[in-house]
Amino acid sequence: MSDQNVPLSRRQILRDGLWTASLTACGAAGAALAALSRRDSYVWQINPHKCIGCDRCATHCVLSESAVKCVHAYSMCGYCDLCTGYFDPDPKSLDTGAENQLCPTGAIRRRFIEEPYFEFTIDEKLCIGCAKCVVGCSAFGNGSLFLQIRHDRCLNCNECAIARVCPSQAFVRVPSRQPYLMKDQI
Amino acid sequence: MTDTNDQKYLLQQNPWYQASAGSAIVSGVFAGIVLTLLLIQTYHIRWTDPKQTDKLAALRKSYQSGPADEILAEEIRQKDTRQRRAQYARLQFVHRGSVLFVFWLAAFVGSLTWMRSFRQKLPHPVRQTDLSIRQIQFADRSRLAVAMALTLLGGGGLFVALRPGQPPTSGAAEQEFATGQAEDRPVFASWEQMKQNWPVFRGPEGSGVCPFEKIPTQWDGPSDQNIRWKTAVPLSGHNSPIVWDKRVFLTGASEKKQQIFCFDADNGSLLWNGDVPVSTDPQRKEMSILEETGYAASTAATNGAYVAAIFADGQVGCFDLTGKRQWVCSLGVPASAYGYAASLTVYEDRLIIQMDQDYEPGASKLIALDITSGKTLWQTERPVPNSWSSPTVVQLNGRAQILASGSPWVIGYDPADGKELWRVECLGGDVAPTQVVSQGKVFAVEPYTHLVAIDPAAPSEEGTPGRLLWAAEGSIPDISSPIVSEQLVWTLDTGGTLGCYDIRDGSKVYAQDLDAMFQASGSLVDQILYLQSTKGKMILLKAGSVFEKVAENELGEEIFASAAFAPGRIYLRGTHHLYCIETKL
Amino acid sequence: MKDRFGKINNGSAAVLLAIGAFAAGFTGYVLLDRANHSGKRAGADYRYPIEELAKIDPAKILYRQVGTAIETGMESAAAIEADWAGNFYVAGDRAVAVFSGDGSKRRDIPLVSEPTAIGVGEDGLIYAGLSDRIEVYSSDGQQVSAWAPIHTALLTAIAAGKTDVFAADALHKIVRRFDKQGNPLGLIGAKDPDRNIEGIVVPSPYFDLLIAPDGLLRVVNPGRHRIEAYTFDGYLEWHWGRPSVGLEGFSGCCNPIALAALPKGGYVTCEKGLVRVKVYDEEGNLVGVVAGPDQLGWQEPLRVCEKPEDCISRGLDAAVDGQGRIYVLDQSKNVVRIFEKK
Amino acid sequence: MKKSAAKTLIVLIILFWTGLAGGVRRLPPPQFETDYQIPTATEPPPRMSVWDPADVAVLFGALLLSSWLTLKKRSRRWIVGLMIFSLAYFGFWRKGCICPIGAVGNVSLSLFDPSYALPAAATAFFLLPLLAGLFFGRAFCGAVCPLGAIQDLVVLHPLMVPGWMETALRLGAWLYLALSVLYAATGSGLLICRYDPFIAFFRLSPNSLLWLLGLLFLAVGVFIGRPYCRFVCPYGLLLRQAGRLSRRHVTITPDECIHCRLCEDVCPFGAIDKPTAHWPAEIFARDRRRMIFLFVLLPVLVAVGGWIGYRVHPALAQGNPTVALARQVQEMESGRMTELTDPIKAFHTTGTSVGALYAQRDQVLQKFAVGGTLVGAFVALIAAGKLIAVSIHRVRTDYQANRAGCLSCGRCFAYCPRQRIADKPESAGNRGSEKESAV
Repeated sequence: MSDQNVPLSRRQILRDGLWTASLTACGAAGAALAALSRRDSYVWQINPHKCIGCDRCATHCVLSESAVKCVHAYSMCGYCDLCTGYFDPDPKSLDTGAENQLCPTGAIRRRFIEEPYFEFTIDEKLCIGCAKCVVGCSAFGNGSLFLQIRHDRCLNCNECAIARVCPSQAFVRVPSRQPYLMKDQI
Repeated sequence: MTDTNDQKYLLQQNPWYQASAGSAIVSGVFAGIVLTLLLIQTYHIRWTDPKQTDKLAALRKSYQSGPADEILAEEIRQKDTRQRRAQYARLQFVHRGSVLFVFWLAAFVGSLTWMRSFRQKLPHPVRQTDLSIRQIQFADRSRLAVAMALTLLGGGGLFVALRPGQPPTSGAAEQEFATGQAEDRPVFASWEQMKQNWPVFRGPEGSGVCPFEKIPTQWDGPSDQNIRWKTAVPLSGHNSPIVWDKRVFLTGASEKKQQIFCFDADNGSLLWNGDVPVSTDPQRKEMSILEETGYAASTAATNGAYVAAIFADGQVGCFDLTGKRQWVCSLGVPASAYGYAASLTVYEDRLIIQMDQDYEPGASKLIALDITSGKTLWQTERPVPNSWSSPTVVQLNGRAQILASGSPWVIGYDPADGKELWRVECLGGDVAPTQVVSQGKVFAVEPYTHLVAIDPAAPSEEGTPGRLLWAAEGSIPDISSPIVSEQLVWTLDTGGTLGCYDIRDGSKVYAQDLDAMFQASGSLVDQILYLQSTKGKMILLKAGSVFEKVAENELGEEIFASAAFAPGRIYLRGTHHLYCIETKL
Repeated sequence: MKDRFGKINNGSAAVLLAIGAFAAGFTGYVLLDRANHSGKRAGADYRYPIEELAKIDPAKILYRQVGTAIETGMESAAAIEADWAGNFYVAGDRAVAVFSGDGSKRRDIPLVSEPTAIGVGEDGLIYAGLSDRIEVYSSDGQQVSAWAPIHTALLTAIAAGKTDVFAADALHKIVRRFDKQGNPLGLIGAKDPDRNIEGIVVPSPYFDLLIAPDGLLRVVNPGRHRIEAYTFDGYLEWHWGRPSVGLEGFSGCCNPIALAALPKGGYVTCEKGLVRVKVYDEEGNLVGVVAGPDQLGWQEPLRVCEKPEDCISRGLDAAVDGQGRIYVLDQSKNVVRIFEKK
Repeated sequence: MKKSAAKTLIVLIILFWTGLAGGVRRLPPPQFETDYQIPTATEPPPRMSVWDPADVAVLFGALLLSSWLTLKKRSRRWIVGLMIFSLAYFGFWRKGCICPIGAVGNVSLSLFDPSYALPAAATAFFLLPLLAGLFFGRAFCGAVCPLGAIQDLVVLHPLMVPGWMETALRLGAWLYLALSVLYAATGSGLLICRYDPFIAFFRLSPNSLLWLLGLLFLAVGVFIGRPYCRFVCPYGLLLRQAGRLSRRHVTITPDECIHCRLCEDVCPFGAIDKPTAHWPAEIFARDRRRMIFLFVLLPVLVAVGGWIGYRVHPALAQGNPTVALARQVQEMESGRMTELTDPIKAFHTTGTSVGALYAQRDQVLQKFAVGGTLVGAFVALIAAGKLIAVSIHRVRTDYQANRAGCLSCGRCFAYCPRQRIADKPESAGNRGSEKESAV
């Protein structure tokens, strides 16, 4: 028995040493990481000034229905009768007929306010984030329509599947205190 | 062994086992059905829906392009609604279906687990034959397996690393590879062969000294005297011709096109022209290109097997001598105040590019590309701002060196790896003239300020290699490069003042106003200076310590390029034509 | 019953098989994922056909650019005007820069604040609009007068006639009429059902006007996509123009943004968004195109910008000289392009 | 009324002036005659970060509970219960995010990218299971990890994977770990999260291709216990090392091993070590020589690995968005690619020069050159370590759980007769209860 005890205890000492070292390493790593850490968590968001309005937000989200949707900065809107974000490029008439609408899912609502102004709102349930209206509005109008990640849907994946394919690398992490980058506020 | 059938019988009698088996079957079937439906829906969402919307889009397009067709509009509305409903229903199904699937799958797994609990067998240890053999076997197999896995990983890595079309390692990188076999052609000519040609800007060592005989001293462009041929150059450029054997090369570019031209040296016919694609970088449109510089200011270079050209947007193209494009690479649009102008040079199989530009520190580089493939062989950072002088490959102190000037240094580099051999601080401002070499000394010019002589072999006062010998002032050029003989150095400024200095101490020998404007660098041929004015007049002077005019020859066209020489011939590029001058018998 | 070793051996075959299947599946997955990564797009109906709209039949382009674009040297050029002789005046950066027709700058007239509009009278006087007021300079750069500021206005265009000066106020969507001394004479274009005036709609700060050779005002009504003709007293005579992304109409939400009159009759219009400069005759029929997106260096509608203000798309302004040469100011690139009939 | 109109006007003027000052050419919104109020867009908030500490607390509690269950309570049933809870909470409720496995990426990223702010929750999730591992073995893998739990519950017909095969296959996991760190450190993406096989399950998003990957893992997992944990999981490798050193560890028997061999084959993960035989002396001598040879060979292997890693780095770097973009731009420049892709279009609108992009690319490539070399050398080092390890012969007298490989699932407890006695000595012969506790 005593023969075996010697190597065993040597191994035990080695193990104890390694264990203490590992624990110390964990502690040190904890301290170092704590210094790097922020209490605040971060969430994904689209910087609307970097978005080029491709349709990948509609197709690449891990959710069956994208967490990216169109948002309207009303204070930037011209309230145009001929809204290029709402109407087909060359509408036959300025009415709400499906044949004149730009949005393939009919997610934009048009409401008359007073001559000659109309209000355009997004029906988020229908919006799929394809950015067609965003291109229309930005090309001809004030660019008040833009894409944002809606945090009631976003799961805040560690590796955002859309961020990975975004051609202009417009996806950024923002502090969860200010989870939106509204075009009229930045 | 014996109780298997009994066990089976017992199990079949057990109602709980029956129940577990039943629920496993039911949940399994349901899970399968839901999964199938989900897959079908996913297929639809991925494949059918886009096609449907495309159909609708086509319908809309026809509606928009035609007159207001109410029936068509109605059809669009209906299709639109139907499609949206279908899409919504599908999404709903996917949401609910996935929950259902997870539920049924859990139920399936749960009932299988339950079922299994009835069939749990008691462990049945068997006497082991020989433990030690098995353990040794285990160790051996582990060893083998790990070794195999390692080999597999390593082999896979090597396969990825060595496969053709390998992505770039760094620098210029990704090129277009020639389809032809590069192997059976010589990769470069010997130094002796180089010296029998005019392969780079201002000749083999870039000094403008012509070793050939029977160079004409009399000609007249307008009256066609001694003009062997004259050919129009399709695209303009201020770069100089280069000559290899029976071919003359030069380049030209416009805002939309960049080409290298190959002319037959004997009759001037255009043998081929090769395109180097214009950079699609938006910076290209915003490049500040002065008219004096243009899009093709850099002279091409050949090593006897390949010819390469660089343009103002940093696009480099390489061709073999028959005009087959070998590769193209882009170095990015250089940030240069007056436009990129450094000429290329070659050393054996490598193409040397002096990319001095005005980005942040680290943007200026001396780059050597493999002329066969365009791969970066080495690149050395140069801590200099943009310059317009060209690199030259020279034989100094018994070895080949690359020289490059840029404020405030003249630096010698090792062509093998780009390591710095020596540097001397002696320049300033916008350096445009190219350094020249004679008798083991280097002569360089700081525009408008001074002409310097450097002995790269001697140590400086601080002990670093390279010593400044002297600096001479007065009538110092801003564009054209100096000319040096064995005793004298000449400089020629844009305004036409020719300065002549003693090579030993820089003392002024004479200065003379030539009454013409000069931009191109002159040449020294058999004790005669050939100086071409911008108006097209070539002034020939005796290369002695006394000013003595030999001849004046008109070309009849403006000249911004330096002359190239071949035995008995001068190649001169005017603004529109390339001339071959040869004394007619 | 299987023997213990037998079980293990069978197992390892099965395990190998399973691992093989797994490896195959995983590789397949990675390949699918990579293909998917680049390829997965929504259908054509989910994309705005902006590139198709930008195409213009080359046969319709009646003008060609003279030389290269002339750098104004300004950080933000706001407006351009040309005189009969072919000099042109660019307002921007707290100055009015006077150029001769070949593009060389003749002088800079410094201003106290950023100009938003410019007008040049037939008498050679330069009217610089500084958001809410007008300053008048002689052609050699001396200040002639500075008019009283209007309480809140954004003057985007000035037209100086023989006796009257008109200024377009984009903030109030109205045309202001002054006499030559700067005394206000009245407002034109306000919504007035009695006079059958629907009102001017200016959703973006582009609002232009000019005095036509026939003695009537031509005012751009961008929100309604038309050009309206008013008398100096503010009566709307007629209007022309219709919205369409097609070549003959005015595209987008609010176009045209700028207007200039050709010496031999007809008008030059500028559109933003899908940038187009076109020529119409007196009746409002399309004559041809001066320059389209390709000629004006148009980029994608959405750009990637580090700073939001870089992303703001800016417009064009146009002026015509006595020879009918068209000067187009590109506000985003701060260059002037000169176009001549082919 | 008048006052409010004046107020609106002032607001409008301020809006306008601030707008113009920033160079923004935009008019204020229309002045409505009706009393229309300009709405503002809704901003549904994200999950509040106050819940992050709650997650950490749940993790902490679950780790303690799991440790207690495996070391003291020794009940597979309770462990299964905790597994189901963890699967429900960390998996389906918290959608598998954040998980300690993925936190490896976050931690590496934060170490190399100072601009990336590591959430405190990620730090806690990364460290807590490791700490628990140092004290109590792989308590996290056993009943807390949702990925482990979902796989553990489908182990229905486990086949024995030969130990040598497992040893070799784990080399792939080491490579995966090294690559994940490399990708995270170079800012090229979080590989572990990108290829997390069960994430689509947890998020119930069958549109994703990952759903198929999850199904594949589950299907294989019926026959090969916990394939992800054993052959892929990079975090598991760290926990293995923690388990090796752990203060206390799962034991098969509550007290002493009686060498009944009943537990011998019951571990579906092959983590039960058998007692060793007496090794013949010549084998000892042979393996000692072999070990010395391997130690000599070690630097060579590491150097070769590093060299291969260096050679592979350009291919690896293609996963970086900057490198991929630069490659596209380069193909465009050389005229080989003619169709403008969206990334190239987007790049051109930025106004950045191609040269600047290439400079950026070169920087990334340099990082990859260093990183690739390290990855190659590291994997070679691990492999060499494995080779050396099989040449060392330890002496074991009892059946015991392999400290590194044991996943703390508690299956083996029920097979130990000593456990039966400890549990309910009176019902040892009761068949019904035996069946249940063997689940």
